[in-house]
Amino acid sequence: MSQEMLYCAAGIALFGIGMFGVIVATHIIRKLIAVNIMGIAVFMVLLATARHGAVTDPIPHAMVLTGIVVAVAGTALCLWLALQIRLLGRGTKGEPPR
Amino acid sequence: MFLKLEFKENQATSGELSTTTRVLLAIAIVALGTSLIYAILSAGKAPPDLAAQVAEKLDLSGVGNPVTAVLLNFRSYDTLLEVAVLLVVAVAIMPPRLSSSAGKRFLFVNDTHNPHVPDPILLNLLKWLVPLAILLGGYLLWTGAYSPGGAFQAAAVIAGAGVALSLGGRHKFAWEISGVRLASSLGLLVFVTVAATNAFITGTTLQYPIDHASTLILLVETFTTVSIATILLLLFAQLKSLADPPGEMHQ
Amino acid sequence: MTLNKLLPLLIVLSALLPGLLIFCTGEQRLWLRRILNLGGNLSCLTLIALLLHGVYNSEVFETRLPLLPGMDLVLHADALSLLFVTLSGLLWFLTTLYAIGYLEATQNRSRFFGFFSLCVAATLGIALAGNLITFLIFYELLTLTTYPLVVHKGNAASLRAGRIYLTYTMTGGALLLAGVVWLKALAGPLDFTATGILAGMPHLDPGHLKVIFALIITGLGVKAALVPLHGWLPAAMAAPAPVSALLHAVAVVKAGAFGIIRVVYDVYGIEFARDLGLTIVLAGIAAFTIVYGSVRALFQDDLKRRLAFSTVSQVSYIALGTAIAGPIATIGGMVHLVHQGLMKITLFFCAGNLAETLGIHKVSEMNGVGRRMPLTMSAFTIAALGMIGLPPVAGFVSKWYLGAGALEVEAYWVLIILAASSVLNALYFLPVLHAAWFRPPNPTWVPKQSVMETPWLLLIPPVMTAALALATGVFAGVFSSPLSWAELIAAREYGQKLVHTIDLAAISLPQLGWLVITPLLLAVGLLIPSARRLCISIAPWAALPALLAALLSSPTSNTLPGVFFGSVLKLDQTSQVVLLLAASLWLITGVYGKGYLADHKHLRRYTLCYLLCMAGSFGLTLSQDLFGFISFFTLMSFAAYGLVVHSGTPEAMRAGKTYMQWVIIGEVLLFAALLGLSTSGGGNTLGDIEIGAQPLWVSWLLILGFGIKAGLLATHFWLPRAHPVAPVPASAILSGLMVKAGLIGWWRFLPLGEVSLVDAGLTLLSLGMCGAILAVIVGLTQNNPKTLLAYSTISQMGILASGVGAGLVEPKLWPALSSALLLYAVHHGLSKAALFLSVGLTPTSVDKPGLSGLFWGIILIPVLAMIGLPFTSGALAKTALKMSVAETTTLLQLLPLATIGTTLLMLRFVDLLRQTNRPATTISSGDRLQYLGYVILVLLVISVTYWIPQAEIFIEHTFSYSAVSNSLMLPAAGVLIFLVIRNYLAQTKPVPAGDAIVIIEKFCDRLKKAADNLQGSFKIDMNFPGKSVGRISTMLPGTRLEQRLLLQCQPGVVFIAIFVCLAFMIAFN
Amino acid sequence: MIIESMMDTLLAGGVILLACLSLSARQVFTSIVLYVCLGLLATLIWVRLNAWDVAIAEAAIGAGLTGALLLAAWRQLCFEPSDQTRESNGVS
Amino acid sequence: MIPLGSVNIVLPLLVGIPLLAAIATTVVDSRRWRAGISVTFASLQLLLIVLWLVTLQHTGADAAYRYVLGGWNSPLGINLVADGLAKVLLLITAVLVLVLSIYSAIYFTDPAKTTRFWPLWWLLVTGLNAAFIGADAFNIYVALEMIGLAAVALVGLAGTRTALTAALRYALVGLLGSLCYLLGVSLLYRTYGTLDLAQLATETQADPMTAASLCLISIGLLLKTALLPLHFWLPPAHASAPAPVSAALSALVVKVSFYLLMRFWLDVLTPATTELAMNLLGILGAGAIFWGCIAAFRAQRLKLVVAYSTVAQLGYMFLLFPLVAASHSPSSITGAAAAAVVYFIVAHALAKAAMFLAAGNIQMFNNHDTVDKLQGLARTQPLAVLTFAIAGVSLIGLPPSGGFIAKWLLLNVAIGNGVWWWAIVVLGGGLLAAAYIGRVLHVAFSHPVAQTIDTDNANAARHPPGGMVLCALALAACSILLGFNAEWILNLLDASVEPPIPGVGGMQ
Repeated sequence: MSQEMLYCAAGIALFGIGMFGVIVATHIIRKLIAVNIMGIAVFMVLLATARHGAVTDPIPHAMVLTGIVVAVAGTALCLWLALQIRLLGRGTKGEPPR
Repeated sequence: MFLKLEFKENQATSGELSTTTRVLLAIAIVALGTSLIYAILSAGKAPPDLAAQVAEKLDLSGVGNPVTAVLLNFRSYDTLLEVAVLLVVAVAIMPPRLSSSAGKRFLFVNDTHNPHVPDPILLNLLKWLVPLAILLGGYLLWTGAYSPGGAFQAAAVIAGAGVALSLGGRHKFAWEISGVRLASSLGLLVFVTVAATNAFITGTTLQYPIDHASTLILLVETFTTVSIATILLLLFAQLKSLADPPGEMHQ
Repeated sequence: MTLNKLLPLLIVLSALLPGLLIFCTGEQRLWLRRILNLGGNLSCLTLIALLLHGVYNSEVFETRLPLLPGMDLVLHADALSLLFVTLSGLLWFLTTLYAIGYLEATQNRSRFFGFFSLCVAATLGIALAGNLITFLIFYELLTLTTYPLVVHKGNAASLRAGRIYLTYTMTGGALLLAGVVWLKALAGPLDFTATGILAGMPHLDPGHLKVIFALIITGLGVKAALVPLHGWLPAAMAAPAPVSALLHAVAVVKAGAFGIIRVVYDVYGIEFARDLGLTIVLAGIAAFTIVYGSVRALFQDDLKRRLAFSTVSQVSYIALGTAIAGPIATIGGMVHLVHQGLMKITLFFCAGNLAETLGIHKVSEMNGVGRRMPLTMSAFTIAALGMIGLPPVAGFVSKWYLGAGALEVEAYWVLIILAASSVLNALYFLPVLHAAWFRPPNPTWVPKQSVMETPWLLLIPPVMTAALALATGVFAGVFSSPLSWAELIAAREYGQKLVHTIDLAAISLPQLGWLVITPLLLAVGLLIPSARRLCISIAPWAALPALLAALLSSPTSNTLPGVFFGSVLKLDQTSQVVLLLAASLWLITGVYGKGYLADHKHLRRYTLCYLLCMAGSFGLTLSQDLFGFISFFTLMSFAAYGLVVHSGTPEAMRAGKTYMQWVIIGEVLLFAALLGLSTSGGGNTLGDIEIGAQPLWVSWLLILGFGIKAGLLATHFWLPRAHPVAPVPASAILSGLMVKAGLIGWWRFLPLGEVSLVDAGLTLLSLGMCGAILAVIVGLTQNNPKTLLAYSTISQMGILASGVGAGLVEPKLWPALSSALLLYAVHHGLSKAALFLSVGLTPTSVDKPGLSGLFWGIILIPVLAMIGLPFTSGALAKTALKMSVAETTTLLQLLPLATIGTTLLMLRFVDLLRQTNRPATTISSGDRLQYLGYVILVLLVISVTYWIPQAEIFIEHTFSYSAVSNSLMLPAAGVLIFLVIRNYLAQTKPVPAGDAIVIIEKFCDRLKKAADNLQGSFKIDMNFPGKSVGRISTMLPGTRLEQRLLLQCQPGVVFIAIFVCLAFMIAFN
Repeated sequence: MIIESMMDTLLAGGVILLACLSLSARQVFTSIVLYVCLGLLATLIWVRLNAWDVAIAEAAIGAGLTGALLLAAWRQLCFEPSDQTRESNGVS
Repeated sequence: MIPLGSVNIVLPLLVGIPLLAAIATTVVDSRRWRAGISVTFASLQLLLIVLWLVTLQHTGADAAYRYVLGGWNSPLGINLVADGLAKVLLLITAVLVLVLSIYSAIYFTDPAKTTRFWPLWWLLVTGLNAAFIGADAFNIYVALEMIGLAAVALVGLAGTRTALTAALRYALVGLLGSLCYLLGVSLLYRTYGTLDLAQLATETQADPMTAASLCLISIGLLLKTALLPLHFWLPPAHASAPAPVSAALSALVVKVSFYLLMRFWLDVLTPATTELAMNLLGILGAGAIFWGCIAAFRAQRLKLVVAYSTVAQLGYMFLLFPLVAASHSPSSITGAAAAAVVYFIVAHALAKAAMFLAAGNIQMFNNHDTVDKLQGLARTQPLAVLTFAIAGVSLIGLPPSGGFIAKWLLLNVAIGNGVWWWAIVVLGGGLLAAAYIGRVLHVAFSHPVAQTIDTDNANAARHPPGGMVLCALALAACSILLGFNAEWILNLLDASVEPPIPGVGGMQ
C-alpha cells in the first residue's frame, strides 16, 4: 500500500470514527471534537490526494487551509452557542438543556 | 443524534443510545467505510491533476509559493469567502455593547483586580514571547510569498500570542468595539477593494495586473492577517469571558 | 384591443375592483361603501346588457391572457355563459340591496361586502370561463372567497360550517384538478366548444375518459351538492341570510351545476358522453339526489335547513336535465338554472326576513305569520309553489321540459322521479304555507312599526325576485325569456333545429310495475302526516293489485329500460303461483295485523316495514333480471328487520342483530354470486344469461347465499330467533313467505334441469334432510309455540331444499319436481302462516262449549294439513314430492321420517297451545278482524293447492289407496311415539333458540374480551395536542409522536440508515 | 523506504488510536487534551505529506487555537462559577 | 479578456454587493444607517438583477453564462455560471432580500440586535448568491458553510433558550452535512482532477468512486435540506428564529442545498445515479409531505405550523427525482420536471416568506403564537390573517396562485409520464395542507373567548407597524400574481415545459 493510499484509508477510518462520535456522544464538547476529527479526516484524504500525482498538488493544500479556518469558525460558533444556553440555564433552574 | 446535548461534565461518553444500537451503528459505519475504501482502492490510474498547471502558471501569479499562489491568486475567490466566513462568526460572537469604561484601549488592559497571583516566570516569559510571536507572524506573512507561510499562519501565531498574554493573568481583554468591528472587516474590505480595482484595471475581477501582483497580494495578505488575528483573538476572548454578566464586563 | 376583446374581462373586473376597494374602506364609511357596491352592480349590469345584445347578434367576445405555454386564461362569452352571467349580475344587485339592509349596524361590513363582491367576481369568471383551466381557477377562487362569508358570524356553528365547507370543497377541488390535468395531458388545451372537444378525438382511450369524467363530476358535484357530496350545504346554513341566498341561488351550487353542463356539453360533447355511457350514471345520481334531498327536507323543522335540502334536490334537476341527453331535457336543465335561482333566492330572502323581523327560525314557529308579514309570505308562497312545479310559476316550465325531454329519449323513469319529487316538494312546502296562512298567529310578535312589515331594503328584493319567478313562468315563450335563451343554447349545443312536439300517447307505464309501486307509494304516503292514517288503514290492500294479477292476468312481461340497467318484470306460470301465495298472505296478514296491532304505538313504523317488505317480495317474485332481483331481495330482507325488532324487547333486539348479521353475510355472498353469474352468463336478465354456463363457485355461493334466507341447516341460526319474536302476523309472513325467497332464488339462478351438479346437489340434499330431522329434534324441546313453529319451518324448508338438491343432481327429474316443490311451498306457506296466526288468536268463551270446539276445530285444520292427513294440502304436496323424487331413493326413504317428525312437532305444538292459559275476554272488533283473516287463510289452506294448475297431475294419486294409507299410517306412528315421549318432553329443558349459534356467540364474546385486554396493554396515547391549550412545548417543539419516534429512534441512527439506504441504492447501479 | 512507510503506518495508526481514545475518554478534559495531541500528530502527517503550509496552520489553528477554545469553553461549561469568582469579577 | 462593460460583470457583483453591504453594516454604528444602507443595497441588487435579466432577454444571449474569475480558466481557477435555474433563484433571492430587508429594518429595534443582524444578514445573502452562481464544487462548500454559519447565528439572534438550542443543533447538523459534502468533493477531485462542475459533468462515469462521492454529497445535502427523516432540526430552528430570519431560512436557505442536489443528481453526476435511489428520494419526499402536513396540523404554535409546512413543501420538491426517473429525459435539469420544481421553489419561497412574516406580525401583536389562543384574530389583525390565508392558498395549490401553477406543472409531468401515483401524492398533500391552513383560519375567524387579560402579554404586545404588515402582504400578493403568468419565469428557465403531445403522451 502506497503512502497516499494508506493515508486515504486512515482518513476514511477517521471519518467513520468521527461520525460515530458525533452521533453517539452527548456532551457538546465531545461532539465538537468528533466534528473536528471528521475535519482532519477529510483533510487527510485531500492531502493524500495531493500526493496522488508525480508532483505535490498545491490546490488541495489551499483547500485544506480554507477548511481549517472554516472548521475553527464553526467550532467557535457552536461553543459560543453552548455557553449562551448554559448562561440562560443558570438563570432558570428548570429542565435540563437538551 | 442532537436531541440530547449536554454541557456539564459527565462521565458517560454515550448517554442516549443503547449498546445494541451503538453496535449496529458501528457495523453500519464500518460497512460504509469499508466500501468507501474499496472504492478508492479500486479506482484506476491517477487523473491529470492540476499540479502541472499550477507550476506552469506560477510565474504569472506574482508569488513563488504555489500554495500562496493558489490561495491568493488562482483561487482567491475561495479565500475571499473564507474570510467572510470568519467575519460571520466574529459578528455572531461579538459583544453587543460598547465598552465604555475600557479607556479606549484596543485590545488589552491591565487586569489589576485579578486576585490570582500570576506566575512570575510565566510573566517574564510572556514579556519575551509576545513580541517574538508578533515578529514571527510578520515573518511568516512576508515569507509566505516564497516558502511555507502566509496570512493564516501569521494570524494564527499572532493570535496565539494574544491568547498566551491573556492566560498569563496580568491582562484581560478590553474591546473597543467599533475598533474591533473595523479591524475584523478590514481584511475583507481591502480584499474586495483590490478585487474591484483589479476589475477596473484588467477588466476581470480578482485578476491582478501582472506587474503589481506581488505587491497587491502582500497588501491583501497584510490586512487579512490583521483581520484574522483579531477575529481569532475575539473568538477566544468571548469564549473565555462569556460568563461575565454582560454589563460588568469591563469596569 | 377592441371592446369585444375587453368586455368579458371588464365584467369580471366590475365585480372584482369594487370588492378590492371595499376592503380599503373604513368600517364606518357607509355611503362610500354603498356607492362602490351599487356602482359596481350597475356597471356590471350595463356591461351585461351590452354583451347580451352582442351575443344575440352572434358577435364573438373573448379575452385571452397567456398563463402557461399552451395554456391561456380565456374569458369567452357565449349564449350559455350569458345565461349564468345575467342571472349572477341581476341577483348580485338584488342581494346587495338586501344585504345592505340585513347587515345594518353589524361588525366587519367592509370585509363582508369585499368578499361578497369577490365571490360574485369569481362566479362571473366561472360563467365566462372559456376553457377548463380558467374555469378551474375561478372555481377554486370561489371556494376561497365564500369561506369568509360562511364563517362571517364567527360563532361556533358558522365556524363548523366553514370547516365542513372547506373540507368538502377542497377535496372536490383536488379531484377536479386531477381530472383537468389528466384531461389536459390527453387532449391539450381544453377550450370549450359547442359540440364538445373530446367528441372530435376518437383516438383517446374511453376508459381514461370515463375515469376523468368521474373525477371531474365528483369535483363539481361537491359544489352542485350531488348526494353523497352534499353534506356541506345544510351545514352552511349558519351563514347570514344574504350569503345563504347567494350561495344557494347563484354562486356556489350553481357554479357546480354550471360546470357539469360545461363538461358534459362543451368538453365531452353530449352525444359522445352518452355513447360512453356516462350520462346515465349522472342522471341516476341526480335523480337520487332529487328524491333524497326532498325526503330529507321533509323532516327539517329549521326553515333554512329545509330550504337547504330543497336546494340539494332542486339543483340536481339541472344535472338531470343535462344528463338525460336530449335537446328538450337540456332546455329544461338550463332554464332551471335560472328559475331555481330566482325561486330559491326568494325563499331565502323571505326566511331571512322572518328571522330578522320576528325571530322565526323554525317551521313550527311560522303559524299565522302570513297575517303579520303578508308581502314576504306572498313572495314565499309564489316561490314555494314554483318549487313544487305548479303552473304558471317558473318551476313548472323547467319541470315540463324535463319531463318532455325524458319522454323524448324514452327515459320513463325520470317521470316517476319528477312525480315523486313534486309530491315530496308539495309535502314539505304545503304544510309551511298552510301554517303560515291558516293557523292563528303568535301574539308575542312585535307589532308592525309602520306601514312596512319590515325595512324596505329587506322587502324589495324578495318581492322582485318572486315577481321575476312568476314572470319567467308566465311569459316563458316571450323572446329573451330564460327559456328562449335556453332553447338558443340547446340549439347551438346540439347543432340542430329543435323538434318540440312529442307523441305523448306513445307512453305507457308498465303495468306490472304497479304491483311493486303500489306498496311503495303507500309507504311514501306514510311519511306524510296528514295521509298517515289513511295509508295505514289501506295498507293491506296494497297487495290487491298483485292478487288480481295473480288470479286474472295472463303471463306477460314488461321491460323497464331505465331501472337497474334494464329491468325486466315477468309474470309466468310459476311466478303467478308464488305471487298468489304472496299476495294472499300479505292481504290476510295485513287484515289480521290490523286487528292484532290495533292501537299499537309504532304502527306507522310497522306499516312502513310491512309495505316495503311487500314491495320487495312482489318485486323479487316478478324480477327476471339480476339487479332487480337482488334489489328487491335486499329491500325485503332489510325491511323485515323492522318487523323482527318491532316489539323492542331485548330478545327482539338480539334476534334482530343475529338476523342482520346473517342478512349481510347473505347479501355479500349473493352479490358475489350474481356478479359471477352476470360476467359468465353474458347479460343481466334471465333471458340473456346462460344459467347452465355458470362456474361452479357461483353455484356454491348461490346455494349458501339463498340457503341463509331459506333456513338451510348451518345457516339457519337467525331463523328460530327472528321468527318467534316478531309480531304474530309478521312471523306468519316471515315463515310463510319470506323464507321462500331463498327457494325462489335457487329456482331462478341454479342450473336446475340443465346441468347436473352432483357435489353441490348432494350437499344441498343432505343438508336439507339433516336439517329436516335435526330441526324436529330441537323443536320438540321448545316451550314457546312460536319457536317450535320456527323449527318446524326449518324442518320443512329442509325438505324443500333437499328437493332442490335432488333436482340439481338429476336434471331430468326437475320438470316434475319443480311442480311438486311449488305445490309443497304453497302448502307450507299457507299452513305455516295459519299456524302462526293461530298462536295469536284469543280463545274466546271457554264457557260456550260450542264455540270452543269450533275454535279448536279451526286451529286443528292447519295442523292436520301440516301433518299431511289425507285430503289435506299436505297430503297432496307430500304425494307430489314422493312421486317426483321416485328415482332418488335416499330421499324417498327419508321422507317418511320427516313426516313422522312433523307429526311429533305438530302434536307438541297443539299441546303447548293448550297449556297456554289465556284470559277469555269478549271479542273486540280487532279480534273479529283476526278471526276473519284466519278463517280466510284456513279456507285457502284447504282449497288452494287443488286450484293450482301444477297440481293437476298429482291429484289423482293423492286419492289412491296407497297414498291415503301412507298418509294415515305415518302420522299414526307419530302419534304413538309422541304419546311415549310426551312426559319426557315436558320436562326437557329447551334448547336455546338459535342452537349452535349460542355456542359460537359465547366463544366470540370470550374472544372479544381477550382482544380488549390485549388492546389495553398496547394502548396508544392518541391525545390530540391541539386541545391542550395551556401546555406550550418549548424545548423540542415537535409533536409528541415525533418526539417519541425521535427519542426511540435517534436522528443519528436515522441519518446512518438513510446513508446506508442511499449508498446501497446508488451502488445498485 | 521501509522506515518511512513504517513511520507512515505508525502515524496513521496513532491518529486513529488517538481519535478513538479522545472520543471514549471518561473526562471531557482528557478528551480535549487527547484531541490536541491528535492535532499535533496530524501536523506530523501533514509534514510527511509535504504540506508545510498546512502543517503550520494546523499546529497554530487546528491544534493550538481549537484546543484553547475548547478548554476555555470547557471551563465555562463544566464548572458552575463560584460566588467567589463572580465577586472578583474576573475570570481566572 | 472580457470588457468591464459586459453584462457578465453582474456575476461577481452579485457577490460583491452583499459583501460590501456586510462590511458597511459591520463598520457603521447607527441603527438607522445600517437599515438605510441595507435597503439601498438590496434595492441596488434587485435593480441590477432585473436590468441584467432584461438585457439578456433583449440581446438573446446564450443560456449559460461563465465568468472567469481572476482570468484563470476553470480547472485552475474558479468560474461563476448562471444558467436559467440560477437566474430564477437569484431573482427570487433578490426580491425576497429587498422585502425582508425592509421588514427587518422595522422589525429589529434593539441596537444590540441590529449590530449583529445586518452583517449576518448580508453575509447570508452573499453565501446564497455565491452558492447559486458557483461553478466550483469546493467554492460551493465554502458558500454552504457561510450560509450555514450565518443562518445559525441568525437563529441564535432570537436569544431565547429554545432558539439557541435549535441553533446549536442546526449548527451541528450543518457541520456534519458540510463535512460529508466535502469528503465527497475531495473524492471527486481525486478521481477527476477537477472541481469545476461543468467539466465534471462531461467526464463522470458510473464507477465506484463517483457513486461513493455522489452518496456522500447527497447525504450531506439531504441533511441540510431536511428531507423527511432528517428533518428533525428544521422545525425548531425555523420556528424559533426571528420572523424575517425564519422567512429567509424557509424560503431560501433550504433551497440552496436542494438546488445543489438537483445540480449533482441531474447534471453533474448523472451517470452514477440510479432509478432506485431517485425513487427512494421521491418516497421520502412523499413521506415528508404527509408527515409534515400532519405535524403542522397538530402543532401548537403558529410558527411551528409554518415550519412543518416547510418540511412538507420540501417533500414536493423531492418528487422531482422520481419524475425525472420516469421521464427518461436526456436533459433532465432543463426538463419539464425540473421546471415544475423550480416553479414550485419560487412559489413556495414567496408564499412561505409571506406566511412567516404574517406569523411574525401575529406573534408581535399577541406576544405569543399559540394557535388555540388566536381567536378573533381576523377581527383584530385582518391583514395578517389575510396574508396568511393568501399564502396558504398558494401552499395548498389553489388557483390563482404560483402554487397552483407549480402543482399543475408537477401533475402534468406526473400524469404525462404515466406515474399517476405521484399525482395522487401531490393532490393528497394539497388537501392535507388545506387542513392545517384551515385550522389556523378556523381559530382566527372564531369569536374571541372571554379573555382573562394576560397582563404580561398585554404590556408586551404591540401593533406591528404598517410597513411590516405591508411587506408580508406584498409577498403574498406576489405569490398570487405569480399564478397569473407563468411564462415569464419559465422563459427565464430556458426550460421546455411543453406538455406531451395530446393523446400521445398520456397514460397509454
